[in-house]
Amino acid sequence: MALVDFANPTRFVALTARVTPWLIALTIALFAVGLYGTALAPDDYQQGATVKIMFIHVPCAWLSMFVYATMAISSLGTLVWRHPLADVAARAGAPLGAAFTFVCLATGSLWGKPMWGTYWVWDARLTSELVLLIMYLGLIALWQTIEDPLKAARAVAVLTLVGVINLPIIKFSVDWWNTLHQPAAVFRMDGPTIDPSMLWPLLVMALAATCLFLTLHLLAMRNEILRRRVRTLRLMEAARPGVGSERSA
Amino acid sequence: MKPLIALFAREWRLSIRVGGGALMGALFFLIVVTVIPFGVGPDLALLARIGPAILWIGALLSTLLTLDRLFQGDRDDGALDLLLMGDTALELVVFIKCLAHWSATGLPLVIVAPCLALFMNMDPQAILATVLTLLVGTPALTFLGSIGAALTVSLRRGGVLSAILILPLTIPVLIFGVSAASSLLSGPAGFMTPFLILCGLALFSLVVGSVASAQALRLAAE
Amino acid sequence: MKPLIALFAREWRLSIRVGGGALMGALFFLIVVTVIPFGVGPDLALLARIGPAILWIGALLSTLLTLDRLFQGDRDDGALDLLLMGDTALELVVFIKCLAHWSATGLPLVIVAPCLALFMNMDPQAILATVLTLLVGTPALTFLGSIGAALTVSLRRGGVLSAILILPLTIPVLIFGVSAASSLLSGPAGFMTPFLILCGLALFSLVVGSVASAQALRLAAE
Amino acid sequence: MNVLDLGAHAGFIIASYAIFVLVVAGLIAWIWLDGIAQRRALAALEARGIRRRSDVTTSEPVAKIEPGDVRGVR
Amino acid sequence: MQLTVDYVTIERGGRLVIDSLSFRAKAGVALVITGPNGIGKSTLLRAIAGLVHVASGTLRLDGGEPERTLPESCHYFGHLDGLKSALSVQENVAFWQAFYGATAGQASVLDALNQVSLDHLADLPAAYLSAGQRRRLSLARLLVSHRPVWLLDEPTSALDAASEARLVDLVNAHLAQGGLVIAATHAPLAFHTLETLDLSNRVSA
Amino acid sequence: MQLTVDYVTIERGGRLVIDSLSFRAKAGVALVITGPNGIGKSTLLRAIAGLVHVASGTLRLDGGEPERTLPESCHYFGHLDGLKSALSVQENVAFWQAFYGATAGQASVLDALNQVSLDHLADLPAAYLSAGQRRRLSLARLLVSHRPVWLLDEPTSALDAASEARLVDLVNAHLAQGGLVIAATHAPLAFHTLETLDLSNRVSA
Ligand code: HEM
Ligand SMILES: Nc1ncnc2c1ncn2[C@@H]1O[C@H](COP(=O)(O)OP(=O)(O)OP(=O)(O)O)[C@@H](O)[C@H]1O
Ligand SMILES: Nc1ncnc2c1ncn2[C@@H]1O[C@H](COP(=O)(O)OP(=O)(O)OP(=O)(O)O)[C@@H](O)[C@H]1O
Ligand SMILES: [Mg+2]
Ligand SMILES: [Mg+2]
Repeated sequence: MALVDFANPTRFVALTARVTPWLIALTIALFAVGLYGTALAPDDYQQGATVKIMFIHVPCAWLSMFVYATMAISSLGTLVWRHPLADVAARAGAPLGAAFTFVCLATGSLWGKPMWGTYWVWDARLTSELVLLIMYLGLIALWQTIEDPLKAARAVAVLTLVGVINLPIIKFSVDWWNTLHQPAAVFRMDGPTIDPSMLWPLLVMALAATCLFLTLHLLAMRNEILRRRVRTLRLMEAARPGVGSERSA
Repeated sequence: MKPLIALFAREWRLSIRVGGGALMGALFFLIVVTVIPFGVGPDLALLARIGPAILWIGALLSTLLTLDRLFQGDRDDGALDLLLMGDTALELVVFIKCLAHWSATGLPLVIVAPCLALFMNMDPQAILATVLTLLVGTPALTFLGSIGAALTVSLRRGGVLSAILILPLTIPVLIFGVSAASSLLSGPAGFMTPFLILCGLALFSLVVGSVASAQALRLAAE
Repeated sequence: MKPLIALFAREWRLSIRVGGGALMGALFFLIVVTVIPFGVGPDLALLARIGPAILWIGALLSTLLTLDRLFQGDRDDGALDLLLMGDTALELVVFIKCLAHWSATGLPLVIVAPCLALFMNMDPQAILATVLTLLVGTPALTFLGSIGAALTVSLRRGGVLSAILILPLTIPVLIFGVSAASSLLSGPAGFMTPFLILCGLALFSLVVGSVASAQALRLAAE
Repeated sequence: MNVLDLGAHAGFIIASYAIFVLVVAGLIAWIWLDGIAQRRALAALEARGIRRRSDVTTSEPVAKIEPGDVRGVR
Repeated sequence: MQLTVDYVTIERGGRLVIDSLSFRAKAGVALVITGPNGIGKSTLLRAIAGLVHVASGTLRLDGGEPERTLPESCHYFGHLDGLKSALSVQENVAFWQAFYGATAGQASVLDALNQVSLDHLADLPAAYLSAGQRRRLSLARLLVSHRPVWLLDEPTSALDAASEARLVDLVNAHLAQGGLVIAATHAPLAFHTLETLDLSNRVSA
Repeated sequence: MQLTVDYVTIERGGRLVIDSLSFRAKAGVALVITGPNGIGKSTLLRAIAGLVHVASGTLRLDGGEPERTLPESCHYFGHLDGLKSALSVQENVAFWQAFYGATAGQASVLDALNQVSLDHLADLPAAYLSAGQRRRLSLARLLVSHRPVWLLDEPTSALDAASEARLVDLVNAHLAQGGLVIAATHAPLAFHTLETLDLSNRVSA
């Protein structure tokens, strides 16, 4: 199947129908393995059993940024090539990204209470993650206020691209400001500093969450394509010349 | 009654569809409250102390941001002329418009205020006091602000005048609101006096706002 | 050059004659700065400490208040279409409009800031630092804000929405502005680093603001 | 070693996993219901004889009007 | 029913626009006001609708419902449409019907849309309408709620030939029912019965 | 000079408005676009002016200044006037002259106001103008800066008979100088040379 076929919305819908069962199976399998590893993983000598929160918190944190990056790339597709599937991808991604961001914030807060003694501090990483959530919500809001999806897509694309500036701030906030939050332990220049017995379940969980995202994203994109089709048809229906209307006059 | 219900429904629909409605107001409020710790720094005790003031300023700002188009849109598309020609007293029209505006933008704000107060580390009593004062105070802000909106519409160069007239009027509301909200710690007496004054101000502004705005709009029709 | 000068003169004239914008922003600034002390209480040392932050937050919020009409008027009366059809690059048009807007609303704010700083019991050095950072930072706020104004131009009453879209983007400016303004006490080195970053951010937002707003306006013309 | 021994902070850990599960379940439910709603709307429109242009011109001849097709009549 | 305008003087922006004008408009006869741009046609209509202050003189409607003021007896159809882009075509008309009070025997919203040939667009947002369609939608307001006096300011602008004929029919029907119509226009209109008031003969400004 | 429109398709709000339309417009001949309300006249003009996105097809101006794009060669005279109420009549025109670039040999601001008979109101704020006067003020913009293509959307709406004749004269003069004029209108216009494009004959949607 050529890339051109993939880019055609109708073909895309057909493709999702074929791919989703496999993706769902893969997601479930990965989660099974990951959760098994999570259960086996030893307690941290400092953090005790609460380290198990990490296996949810960190994949969601990564995904919150990954989804935004995906949306930013789709936005380029919208603005530069005016490709309809790019709009759809960006729009379907926003609620998912917001959900992962929310889980990251919530689990982080829950982890913070036993570790730092408070649910919330106004620290650079925490706040920039909150700002990311706000940006997701703002994008969703903008999408809902502009009635015409094509116009909305382009407006949102501009904003998404401008907002990319927040990603490096989140990523490097721990290095730029001294904060309570953990510095990077997995993705660093000199290799991971995390114990292998915790690393592999973490990576599997991250992969599982990514697969989950891909599955949901494909399905949400399909819904969005159908929604647009419904809208177009409704407009066509509305514009059909009625008896004695201007067109027949 | 029917014209008023229809008007309320229309205003409500418009502010939901165009303004984004409740979600927007709340989100905006959230952002304002998020911005403050960035500036002031992450000192939780300090945040708790200035919490009520910040919530009130957020409420004032979001009222001002949404309010100036209260009558502007109707004037620009000619609907104001048609509203003036209805059988319904203009004062009532203004009242309903303000009410719809408040319930679409002010009320959600009052509802989310407690969550934001938690972010600011305020204690339960202070939260209750702040929400109470906001509930009474935001309608006052809306009705007073409507005078400015009406004046802006009527005097083509009136922006300046309306700002000068309106912002000072809102200052008493803001001051009594903030002092009631933040004085609960010093006992119920410290709360009741400013709170009662705030209630008085709110009632006063319901009446004055409707009447003055209607009068200003009549001049605007020229 | 001539089209740009003419545009600047027009914008300037309009904001003086119709405006209200300028004064509204300055008045709001005043209110924010006077209300916070009510919330904080009369602790002068504390006021001096959070003074720069309050001035910055006031500047940010009052920029938001005036910005949403930046392109709205031109769209409503069709002038935006005609501006789009000019030989002048739209990015330049946006740049000039923002510049005129800033000099009519942002600059007055910077000018009154020292007086307000005196109210807050800030010492001369801190005042100087705050005014400097505001001078550099308020244009950045205006240009970033113009993106929100441009994105919401096709929706009447974009007020709150555009604020929601813009505030997250302005947070870095706010952070470095405040940290530069309030870190002078710890020596000139503590000032220069964030100040230089602030200057960088300001330059960056001049470019990004003009380009992104122009892009958004092109889309809105449909 | 008991894998389910979560120590003193079990509540926080369980709450974290519960939030994750709830949010994901919410997403799945939303996508599922949304898909059903869209397909139903599409089916209703097609039942009323509204089709996309491309469908009309490419996938079926224009002349073929099925019984009950009310295209062009209001 | 008769509208009596006696020695009406109107100033706008400090300039005298209409100087002591008197005329009568009778039910069943359309009064067409003509004259060059800026002579004061719109000003006069807005004054009758109560939207412009009259410096001196009187405006009186005899034979209407006694408890209603003159502006409350008028439909004003001016340059601006009073439409909300965010509301659907139907919602726009329905609001004005409810606000002005639905009168028994008047057209329902869908009827009215049908009469201005917009029924097939009823659920579309008003933002999607073309210039002429907006104008017609605004016209539908006059049909859903009865008011005896119709004030039409350049009613045919932006209308195509078919819509213009439809408008003339509607006005004729209103006149036949004993309504009163005052129209300012530059184009000749084919009303059944009409009188013309040429402002340029009176005012020199 | 010739404007070539080839297989242009335009969608608005998700609906197909213009479907693969082709035509040519030649210098010296006014092209008059007609058709019922909502057929797509304004949309077509806005597309030529670069204000509406064209889904497919090409728009090309041959024989114009090569370094200028098509929108930069057009004057658009649409439903909206682009006037600022707070500026005076003269300031309004002077701004557009400066912004579009004053061309040698074009009318000065006062000349242009004279040509649209507004010179006596030059210092009044634009807010004080009547509907037709606003329209004429907007027209003055076309006179102070030269652009070869004029796109006129219902140019005569709100104009009185004398102003309409003036407008026709101005258009004829522009055509005589080798300009290109495309006008959408419902009223017959007395241009010297004209071709008609009736959109209702083409589009079935
Ligand atoms: C609401 C509070 C919190 C938020 C918003 C938050 C946010 C984030 C984000 C955005 C990341 C990804 C950063 C990256 O990829 O570089 C992350 C990673 C991480 N977080 Fe949190 N976090 C919070 C609380 C906590 C707490 C309380 C802990 C533990 C004491 C923690 C431990 C970690 C660890 C270990 C990582 C992985 C670092 C890496 O390998 O890159 N977080 N968090
Ligand atoms: N809002 C206003 N403020 C001040 N003066 C105005 C205003 N509107 C119109 N005028 C002035 O009043 C006079 C009459 O205007 P009016 O709009 O009634 O003219 P008209 O006969 O309707 O013209 P047209 O045919 O152009 O619509 C004009 O000379 C105009 O300058
Ligand atoms: N902003 C818009 N968004 C979506 N659809 C629009 C928009 N403007 C117009 N349309 C649709 O495009 C079609 C063509 O509109 P257009 O304004 O070009 O018509 P027109 O021929 O100029 O009509 P008129 O004679 O009434 O001016 C109409 O059916 C209308 O519903
Ligand atoms: Mg008039
Ligand atoms: Mg048109």
